[in-house]
Amino acid sequence: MAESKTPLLDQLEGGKWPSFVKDIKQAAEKKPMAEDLLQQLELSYKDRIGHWKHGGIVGVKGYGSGVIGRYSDRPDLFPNVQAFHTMRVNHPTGWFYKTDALRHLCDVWDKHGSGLMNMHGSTGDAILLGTTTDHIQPCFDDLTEAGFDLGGSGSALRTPSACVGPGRCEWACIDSLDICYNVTMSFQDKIHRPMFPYKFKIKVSACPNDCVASIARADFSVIGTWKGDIRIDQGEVEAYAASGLDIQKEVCDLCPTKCMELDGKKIKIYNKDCTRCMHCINLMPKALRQGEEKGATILVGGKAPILQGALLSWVIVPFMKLEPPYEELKDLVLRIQDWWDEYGKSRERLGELIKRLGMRVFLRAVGLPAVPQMVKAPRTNPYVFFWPEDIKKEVK
Amino acid sequence: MAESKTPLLDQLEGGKWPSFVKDIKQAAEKKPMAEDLLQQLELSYKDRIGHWKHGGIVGVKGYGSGVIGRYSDRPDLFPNVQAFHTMRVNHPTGWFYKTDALRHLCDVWDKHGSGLMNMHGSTGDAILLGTTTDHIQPCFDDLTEAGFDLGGSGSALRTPSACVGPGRCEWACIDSLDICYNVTMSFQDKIHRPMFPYKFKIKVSACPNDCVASIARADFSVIGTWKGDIRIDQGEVEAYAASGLDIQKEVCDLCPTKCMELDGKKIKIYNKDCTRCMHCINLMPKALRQGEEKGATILVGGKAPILQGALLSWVIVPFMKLEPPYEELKDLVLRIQDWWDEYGKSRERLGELIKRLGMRVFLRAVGLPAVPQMVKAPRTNPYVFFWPEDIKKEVK
Amino acid sequence: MAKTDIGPPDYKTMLPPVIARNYGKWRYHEIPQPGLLVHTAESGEKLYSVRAGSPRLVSTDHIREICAIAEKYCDGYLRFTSRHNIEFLLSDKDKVTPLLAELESKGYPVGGTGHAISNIVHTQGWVHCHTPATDASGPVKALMDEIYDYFVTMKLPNHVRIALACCLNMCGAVHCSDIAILGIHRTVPKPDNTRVPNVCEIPSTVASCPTGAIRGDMKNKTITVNDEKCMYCGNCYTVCPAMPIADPDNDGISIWVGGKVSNARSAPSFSKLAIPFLPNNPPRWPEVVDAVKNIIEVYASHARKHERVGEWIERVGWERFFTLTGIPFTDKHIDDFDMATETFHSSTLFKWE
Amino acid sequence: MAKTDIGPPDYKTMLPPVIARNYGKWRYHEIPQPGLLVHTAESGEKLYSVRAGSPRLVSTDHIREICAIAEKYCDGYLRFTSRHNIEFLLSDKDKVTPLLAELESKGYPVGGTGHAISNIVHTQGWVHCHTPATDASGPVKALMDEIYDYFVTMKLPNHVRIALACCLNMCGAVHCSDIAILGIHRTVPKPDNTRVPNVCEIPSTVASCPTGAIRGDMKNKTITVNDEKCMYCGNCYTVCPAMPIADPDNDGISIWVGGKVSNARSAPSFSKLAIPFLPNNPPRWPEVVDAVKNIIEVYASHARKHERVGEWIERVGWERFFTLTGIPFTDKHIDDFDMATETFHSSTLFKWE
Ligand code: SRM
Ligand code: SRM
Ligand code: SRM
Ligand code: SRM
Ligand code: SF4
Ligand code: SF4
Ligand code: SF4
Ligand code: SF4
Ligand code: SF4
Ligand code: SF4
Ligand code: SF4
Ligand code: SF4
Repeated sequence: MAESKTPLLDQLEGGKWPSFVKDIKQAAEKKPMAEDLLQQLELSYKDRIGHWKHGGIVGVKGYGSGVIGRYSDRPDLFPNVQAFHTMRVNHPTGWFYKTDALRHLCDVWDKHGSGLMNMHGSTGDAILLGTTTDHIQPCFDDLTEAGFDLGGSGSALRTPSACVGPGRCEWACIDSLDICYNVTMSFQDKIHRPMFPYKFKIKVSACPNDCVASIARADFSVIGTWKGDIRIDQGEVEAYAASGLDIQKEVCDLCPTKCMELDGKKIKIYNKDCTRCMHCINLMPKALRQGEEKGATILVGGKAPILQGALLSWVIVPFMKLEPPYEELKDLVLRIQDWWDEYGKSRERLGELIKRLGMRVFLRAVGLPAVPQMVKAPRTNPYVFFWPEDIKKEVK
Repeated sequence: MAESKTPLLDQLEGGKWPSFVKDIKQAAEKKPMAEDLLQQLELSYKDRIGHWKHGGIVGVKGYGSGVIGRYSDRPDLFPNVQAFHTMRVNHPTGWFYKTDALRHLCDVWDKHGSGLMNMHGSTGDAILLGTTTDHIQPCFDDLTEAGFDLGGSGSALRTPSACVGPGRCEWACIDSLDICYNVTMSFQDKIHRPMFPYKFKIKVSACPNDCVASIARADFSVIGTWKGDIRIDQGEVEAYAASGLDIQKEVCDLCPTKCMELDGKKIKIYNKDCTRCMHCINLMPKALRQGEEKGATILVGGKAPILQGALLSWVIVPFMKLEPPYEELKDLVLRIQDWWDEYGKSRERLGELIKRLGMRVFLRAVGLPAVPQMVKAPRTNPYVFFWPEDIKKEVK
Repeated sequence: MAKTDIGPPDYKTMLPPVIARNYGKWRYHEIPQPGLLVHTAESGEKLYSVRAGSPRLVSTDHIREICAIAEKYCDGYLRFTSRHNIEFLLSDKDKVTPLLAELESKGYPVGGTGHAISNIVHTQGWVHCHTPATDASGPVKALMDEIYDYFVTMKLPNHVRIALACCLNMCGAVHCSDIAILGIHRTVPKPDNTRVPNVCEIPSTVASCPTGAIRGDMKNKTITVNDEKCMYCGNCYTVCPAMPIADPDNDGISIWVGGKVSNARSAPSFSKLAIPFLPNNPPRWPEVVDAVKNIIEVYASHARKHERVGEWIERVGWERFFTLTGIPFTDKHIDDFDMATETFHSSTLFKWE
Repeated sequence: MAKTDIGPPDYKTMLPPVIARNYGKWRYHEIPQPGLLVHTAESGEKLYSVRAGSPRLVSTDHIREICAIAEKYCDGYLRFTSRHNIEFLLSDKDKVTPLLAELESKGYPVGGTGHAISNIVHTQGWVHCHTPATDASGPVKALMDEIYDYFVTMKLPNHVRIALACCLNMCGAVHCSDIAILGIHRTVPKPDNTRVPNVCEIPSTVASCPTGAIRGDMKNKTITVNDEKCMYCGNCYTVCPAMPIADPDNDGISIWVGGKVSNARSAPSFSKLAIPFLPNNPPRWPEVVDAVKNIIEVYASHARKHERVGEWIERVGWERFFTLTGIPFTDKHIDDFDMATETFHSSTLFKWE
């Protein structure tokens, strides 16, 4: 029997977790591109180094984004991945699929690409992994024919994403799916035609559990929340206790604000002190329901470390009601992007710009009032700027 | 009756709190200087602005510090405070005085100055408030005659200070008074002759209550602490309970690490988790005593906001035993000052230099090992520097 | 001419009827067994979601197989999760057990729910990116094989979110993970002076450096790097391809712990450095797998119920974390970037170990 | 020729015999009444310390009066505290009551111990400094008159440390006080171009500005200030006298709350901005006095026993602090200096009020 050409990667075929190597090999049976990918990857495993060149710019007509150019640095050895670009396909909101749509996508990709894909990319796109420059446009044509469009890349609005929310989850305070879809459709131009200083990401989670990690990786994070008292079904509280939940220890003691008491078998909540952390509700969904007035907290600035260090998004609107067509929300997005566009340096994310110019300047520019909910605590340094009108006012 | 020349200040003579205006007036009865100070201050109260010029450099022979020059900006109106310099007199450690020494000081000051003083300045000196340029040297001569010396000012070591510690307090883990006095005497030269990039302050508190606020305002903070289990006298615990102390609520519930339990009437402490915050001991000094192995935590970098923002001191040695003659401690001070002297910019405090060059660089330069006690948490940003030898070591 | 700006398919056309009917009207959920979520609507109707693991990097044929399963049991409805698992969406309770059986027979791991380890969010690595310091899919596969049991059970104190990024760009929410695996370079990029003038814009290359290590050399139309100020982030390479940074011997992996995203109990927070460097040892990265397993196991045996990794460490203290895991603390753990001083201990409130 | 470098008198020569005998061997203390500390040594001996308030700015005659009292009751032994109170040190219990009586008759406030307000640490102000934005002794006197009762009793939840500094140099530990009163300028300093060239060193003036608002104008041997970047800290004036910053109409006082120094329970922490500006209104600064009293009273009625001001606020939340005190929250409360982002809320965990 012939010796394997991929002895290192072969070692990743065994084990209980599904193997990407098997998938590459499966694609390689039909596609020379996938075969060369396999071989180049084996070389990387041997050399302990990547074998792709710095990306070049490729794209489809009328768009500036959606395709990531990629070329092998060993086209001599792996001619079929000399060009190996990815197409970022905007997923259906919530990553819901009917299989016919998914099969369509596979067919298009078998026709034009490597037969390999990422379901999904970290931003949320369906990533079609590897095609040649020639195939980009025809592939795009077939994709739109099948009802799909590209997602964002470069200095554009990136594909927005949302948690499953009202699609399945009892805790959805806002219609994360509809908001995300509405925003996506309203801002198509911004997704496809990079016009910003840098990338801009929007993610929508329908409650503070933040299942789409919006606070960590969106420039604009929308997170559902509520006002009003947590609704308690004391009968169900007893049922949870009977089923073995130690309510005192597992629920009350872990309430971060200690605003919850077990009074005999009944739960009492001092709602004024509750910070809506979800913990008690997470543990007892049958017994506890969020307050009735629903809306979202808007936060901005989240991002990964490059350039000035990672940032988590910051509260800029503690509570906004969100009803279709979400004009207040979209209007805020536009005001923010306008300001960022005007003052942001190249490759400066929104959070970095706010950091550089000051929250004070940002709030005034986009027309938001300062409220204590924006800060963990007021400033400690005395380097306070006053507005010119503050000074005049005080002059007697 | 003649109208008062100080109608504004007069309004500060009434009220229950002792009045500085009375003291100025008292001095003014004997001293024209004090009288002019009073009048100039009244003008300030009227104008709502200070009337001193930017200080000039004055001093005594052989010293570069200890005197703060000060001149009136209205010598036309207040000729007796045309020059009004202060002398900073190093206080006896712990601010202990026998009255004869204190009377001596008063006599010297009545002879040479305004007859007004601050007992004490915020750094800890006895501040002799206001004399003329002529009188500085003779005043100094008389001071040393009386057994007193000047304290620090300018880019020098400032007068070190210490909490009352073993002089009175049951919680003293180190001899704060002796350490402070020893350091003061050992570093006389550094106090009187400014040779640093900027000021340098040393303060010694004998336990974590930090009654001399060393962590907030010393470049080099020495704070007493202990190892070993907190010693419990369960009989006294019961006595405190009997006297009305709610031990569960006031002591255990407020223990920051929740490492303390009330077991019936007895206290149990999980000492491994105790962070030696002093709270329980503060509340029950008869019942609880610190562990038996005594020493100090050394912290550096504390300072007020100018230039780069205020800093609290940072742990650099979690535990150091401190026995006379405190060579290990003083040696560390010297190593630190040497490094700061070499790399510090003009007017750059130690904390700011560490901030600029990195704790990593500082620790290596002064020869201290990195330990987890130095940080609240490890770094979150991935901008990690490796030492050249780290890199080489890994190369295979 | 192709249509443009049509946007993604309307998600409403993708929703199973049971969801369409009960949209926004869910009442509660239960997790009767690992990998099975049962959501009950106000109407009383129930939705069964069966969650299966995926390598994320999949072939079209693999997707077709998933489609076939979904057609057989779920009327063709499925979704993917925000962590790249597959969810089969059933309205018919009777089909759950047969589906589980088929998934088992085909080797799909079912789990990732509740107090489990879910799929590892990860990135491209050597498969597609140009800046990786390690591979992505390989270490993930090697690690998941070893911690598989935590995916198919729910026996941890809380869920543990692991993520991997192959370079400091940190694609994915790596920086807020219970355990983050991060590829790092450790070699100062060497500008190729013959190429810089042609392919790089000097001012933007200079601006790209977070620590100001790069200076423009306008005369020679190139740039110079101050070795002492460079922490190998690779950002200059992103902007200027003529500054390669990859190096097999010094590239590798760092491990970060204690981040989280949810607001449950404690605020979202960044992961903190646990292990500054482990070598790239393909194909199975044994050092990395062992290190992560060790952390998980120490967490599993010391944390209290519902405590996330970071919440546990905050309670017991970082001193204790290093003692318990046996990981050495070094000067690299001490921050020295722009807000470093915020992480320094400015109190005497620490533990001896 | 005078002796130099003799250093301060040896403190050991100043210690009362009871202290010398029991030095380092104290066993416990009690506070039987405000202003009276009783320390018991292992030997059983007792030291009585009677604490009296002082204006700090004192005349020599005042000091002589204090000496006379100490001679009468304390064999001539006394000390001052780190907050500038006077402590009469007695070994004879029988002399305590007569001493207290004499102090009362002479108008010395006795107190400042335990859960009280102690002396206000403060600075020079218009009495001696060149950069003050307000007076020091005046506001302190005006305030202490009004909160006197808290000095002579021990009825607060914990001790409250108040400090005042007359400019941003913050002499004293103002920045870590339960309540800090801070003089602030609000006028951009105007460089006097005729004097700058003679009295100022341009590079150090430029370097003195924390926000980089100053540029050197080498041609004219002077400097220029960018109004928009100046936050009136006055540091340039310290370095360059030709840039006066004081201005009666815009100088005033800001109030800061919630700092602490001790490690008791919680870590030492900085005070945070409560009120950005109050006018200078000598001689009794009514706005300042009212604002501080209001904060103390809200604290006194809402905090739990042993909670410091900052610990109370942390528990109830800053939202609640502003609601309860009625102090308006403004954009000035939001930090915009170098580590500002650390203070932003990056979670949804806040209260509605
Ligand atoms: C494909 C994907 C990783 C994946 O395997 O899932 C990806 C891949 C790349 N990312 Fe990313 N990023 C991807 C999601 C992310 C995320 C996660 C997210 O969006 O939720 C982040 C962190 C969040 C954020 O944006 O801050 C992310 C942060 C970055 C950064 C750092 C940006 C920063 O401001 O810190 C860069 C660097 C850059 O833009 O120059 C970057 C750059 C890149 C580039 C374009 C490389 C480069 O230097 O130009 C990578 C192309 C790889 C390739 O050859 O295909 N990628 N990148 C993800 C996009 C797929 C999709 O569309 O669904
Ligand atoms: C007299 C005193 C205030 C008082 O009334 O008690 C004082 C008075 C001055 N201080 Fe101070 N400082 C005094 C203790 C402090 C303290 C408290 C301490 O030492 O514990 C601090 C905060 C701690 C620190 O050092 O960080 C302090 C932080 C400053 C600063 C800011 C330094 C910084 O790095 O942030 C300056 C500005 C400077 O040095 O240029 C300063 C500057 C000054 C100057 C010299 C004014 C100047 O700009 O040159 C003041 C002279 C006033 C005068 O005319 O008499 N003073 N100064 C204190 C010294 C008396 C003594 O020796 O006992
Ligand atoms: C399906 C998914 C949303 C989606 O749109 O795809 C989802 C679904 C649910 N999440 Fe989530 N979460 C999902 C990603 C997340 C994420 C994001 C991530 O991991 O990147 C988070 C934040 C992670 C973090 O904090 O680092 C997240 C934090 C939570 C929490 C908070 C747990 C905590 O104590 O911190 C809950 C509450 C709970 O589990 O009790 C929760 C609860 C839930 C519930 C129970 C909500 C419900 O009633 O339906 C769902 C089933 C949870 C389960 O698997 O046990 N979900 N959940 C995501 C599944 C990812 C996966 O395949 O594993
Ligand atoms: C005399 C003095 C030391 C000195 O060398 O001068 C001193 C003496 C004592 N302090 Fe103090 N502290 C003194 C300034 C301080 C300071 C510094 C400051 O205020 O600038 C602090 C830190 C303040 C802060 O945290 O902001 C300080 C924080 C404490 C604490 C911690 C209280 C807390 O809960 O935070 C205790 C413990 C207690 O009171 O139970 C304490 C306890 C004590 C004890 C009970 C210690 C003892 O057993 O002798 C002393 C009597 C306290 C009292 O007045 O009730 N001492 N104490 C200082 C008196 C100043 C004054 O005149 O009011
Ligand atoms: S974020 Fe909240 S609403 Fe959305 S899926 Fe998660 S738990 Fe449900
Ligand atoms: S939601 Fe969180 S803060 Fe509110 S009561 Fe429940 S556990 Fe407490
Ligand atoms: S710091 Fe500690 S030892 Fe010193 S006086 Fe205060 S309580 Fe006593
Ligand atoms: S010293 Fe502090 S941490 Fe230690 S047991 Fe006492 S209260 Fe708890
Ligand atoms: S983390 Fe870095 S190497 Fe990995 S895909 Fe993202 S940009 Fe590429
Ligand atoms: S790798 Fe990063 S730190 Fe080094 S020169 Fe490039 S941008 Fe600067
Ligand atoms: S705080 Fe400012 S004005 Fe007041 S004494 Fe110190 S330096 Fe002078
Ligand atoms: S007052 Fe302060 S901020 Fe303004 S110019 Fe001077 S140094 Fe700069």
